[in-house]
Amino acid sequence: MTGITTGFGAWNPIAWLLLFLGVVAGALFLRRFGNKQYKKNTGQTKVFLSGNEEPEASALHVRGAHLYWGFVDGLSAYYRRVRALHTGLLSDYVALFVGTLGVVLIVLVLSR
Amino acid sequence: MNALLHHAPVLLVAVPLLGAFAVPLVGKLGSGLRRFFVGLIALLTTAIAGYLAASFYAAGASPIVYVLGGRLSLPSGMVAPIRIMFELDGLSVFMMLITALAALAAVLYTSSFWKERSGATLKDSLMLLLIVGIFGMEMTGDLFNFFVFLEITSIAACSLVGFRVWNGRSQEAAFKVMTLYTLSGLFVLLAVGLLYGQYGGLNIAYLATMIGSGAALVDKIALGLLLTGLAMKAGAVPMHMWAPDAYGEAPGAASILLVANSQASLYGLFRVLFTLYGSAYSPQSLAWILIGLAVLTIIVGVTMALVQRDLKRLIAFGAVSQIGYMMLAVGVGFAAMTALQPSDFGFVALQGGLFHMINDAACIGLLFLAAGIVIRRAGTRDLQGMGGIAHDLKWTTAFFMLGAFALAGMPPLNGFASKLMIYESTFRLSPVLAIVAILASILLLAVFLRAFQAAFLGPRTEPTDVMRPVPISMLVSMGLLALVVVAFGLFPGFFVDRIVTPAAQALWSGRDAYIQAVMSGMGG
Amino acid sequence: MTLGQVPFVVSALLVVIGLYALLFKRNLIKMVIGVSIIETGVNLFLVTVGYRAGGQAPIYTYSDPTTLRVLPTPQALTLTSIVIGLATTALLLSFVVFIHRHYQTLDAEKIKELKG
Amino acid sequence: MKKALTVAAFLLVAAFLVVAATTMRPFGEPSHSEMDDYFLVNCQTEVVANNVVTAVVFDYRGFDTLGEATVLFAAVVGVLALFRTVREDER
Repeated sequence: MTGITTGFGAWNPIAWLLLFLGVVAGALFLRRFGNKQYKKNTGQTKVFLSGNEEPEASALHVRGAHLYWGFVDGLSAYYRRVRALHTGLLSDYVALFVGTLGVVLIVLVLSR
Repeated sequence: MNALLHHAPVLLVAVPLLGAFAVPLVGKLGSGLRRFFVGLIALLTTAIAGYLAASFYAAGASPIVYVLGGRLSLPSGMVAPIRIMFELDGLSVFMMLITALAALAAVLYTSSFWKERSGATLKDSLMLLLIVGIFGMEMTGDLFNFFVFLEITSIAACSLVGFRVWNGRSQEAAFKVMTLYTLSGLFVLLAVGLLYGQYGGLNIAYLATMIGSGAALVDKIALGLLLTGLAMKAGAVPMHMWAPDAYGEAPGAASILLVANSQASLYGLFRVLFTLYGSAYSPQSLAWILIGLAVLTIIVGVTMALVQRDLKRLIAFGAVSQIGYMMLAVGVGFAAMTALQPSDFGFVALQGGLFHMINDAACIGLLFLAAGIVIRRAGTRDLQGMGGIAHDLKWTTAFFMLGAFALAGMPPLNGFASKLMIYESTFRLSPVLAIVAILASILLLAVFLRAFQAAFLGPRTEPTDVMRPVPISMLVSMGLLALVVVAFGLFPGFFVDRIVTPAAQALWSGRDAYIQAVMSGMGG
Repeated sequence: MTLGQVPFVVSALLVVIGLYALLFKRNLIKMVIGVSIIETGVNLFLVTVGYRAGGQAPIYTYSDPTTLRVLPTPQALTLTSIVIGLATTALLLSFVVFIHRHYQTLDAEKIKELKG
Repeated sequence: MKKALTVAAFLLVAAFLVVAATTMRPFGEPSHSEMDDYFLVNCQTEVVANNVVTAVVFDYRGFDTLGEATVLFAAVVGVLALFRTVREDER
């Protein structure tokens, strides 16, 4: 009733949730053995940046466009081509539409 | 038979239509009354849809035929139906439920008392018209009538896209989208003309009986026109360029209706492939066209989403990639169905793809609605200029995160359940396709984590009082969608058995029942 | 191809002319005209589909009730489709008005703020 | 390159449209006309209309005409929304 069986696999969210809660409980149990002897508001809880002063929080926030630049840079060849398709020109959009129609028609006419 | 139940299909179109025509009049009496009226219309529509669906499933999900303007569907001695008719099978009812959900969420969201804007009356009217068009597309059993409703959705949708007239970008988007929509509508009309010229009929069931095995060249060209036109309106790559423009520029509540509109076009595509042509003409190459478009859609959608800086365009590219998952699953199902020996993984693929449609409507809707609040709060749509919204808008943050996780397929949310079905069945057809789909899903999670990190985390930018507190109606609207996300995630079996399986059955083996319901003269 | 198919070919050519305008013209008004030409071509196609050789207009007033008549449905469809075409053209042209107001140009090549 | 591809796609689709037009049923000889013959025979008795096209538009396919009116209404509302006056503070 709650899960789905697909004939080659099964998925039961309730069972998964119970397992997840069990794992969380286990983790919390292990956490109890941790050391509580640290001193608050001293150097023990501050961020350590190779001995430099910690910058303000607003300067540390990674802005939207800067995330994953490495991934995008690695795929720059792909991105150059794909972004070149999104020209913003209506004629190009119509051309892609008509071109797709042509390809689909060729395939359909050639297949029985 | 119960009169209300009998007329429920046409009431589903008539009630929002009446609302759309009456809203400009009611708006003259005051904005509070207008909001109440529009909310009432939406609730009534949803209630009718729910009632119709409940009695439809209770009656064993056999197709309902409703003949407009008389009882004569097949006068004695006739072979062609002469009147327009609505025909609802499992798939139509399923799509109707999706639309009702999206409509209710959109109307609730827009009925807030936050700030009265100019033209709000006209916007309500246009939204109701869009809802009318989507319902009509999903229920009609007549090809020309389908075209008429397609044009209603096109015009209402584009007016909504161009609603922010002070912004040149919205006009640019509206013009481009309108041109492409009109072109796709004209291709559909041309195909309708070709089929009418061949067989002298407009009813889908009648045409399906006439298109014999080994379709003629004209039939194939009509199929190509229908397929490309509807795939364009659904937003399949490489014809998706309008989608980010439209979703990005439309007002928040309209975006979710545009998603429902795309899904209605996808429904039309499935109806053409499975019912109109179906077993009469279904070469394997057709399935591979669908799968090819789907894989392109998944990859290009998700990778383009990764590099967007505009929050709404980012979500829009995410929405494009999800259309790809639906097309992939249905393409796999089609390939399995038309193979020499049909294998049952195709049925699971169809189930997964259709289940993903309702999940996608809920998740993408949640994201668009949350993004609307975020953008008003931040005063910009550029992710670069945002940050720290989580400090003030706790519920919005939670809803956005829920939508993003569900869309990316995190267990135990609903996106995982449907994507699991898609992956497993696709793997049986071709492991490579399944791997592509899984990798794209992981990338999608990265996309939304980036959006979440940029917009919600970090220090407060400049504290303003805009959108604080968020209007209750907006929270209720998002809460409704969040409830769907969680409920469908925790109890997938319940919903798959009740509403998704009849829809998949309608595609898998329901062609004969669909044709019989009209051609046996039982209609009316 | 027989000579009799010329009306169909003409309407197909109208569609092709409209597509040409959409693909190769840069003026927005001309693109709208292209859409209108496609509409005309499709409408013409619908009307020609319903022609029966030697048929009269399907109106019974003052005419012999036994004569052959052309098919009425395509004409009805064309009426509907003409009105829809009018509505779309009106909306497209008003978008063009606003684009000109914001961009001060009608050149499609210069109206591409939305890209990528 | 882009231009060449566009021209190729355009010519391809143009060729397909013309081929579709030439392989249609012969002009003037629609072979399946049950639906239209029904209209021609019965419109005077059922709808009491001498003009068959009117009978089709307003009766047999009246729902399409309602849709057509809705399209017109939608376009009017859309154009009205475009040309409305927008307050300065909501831009």
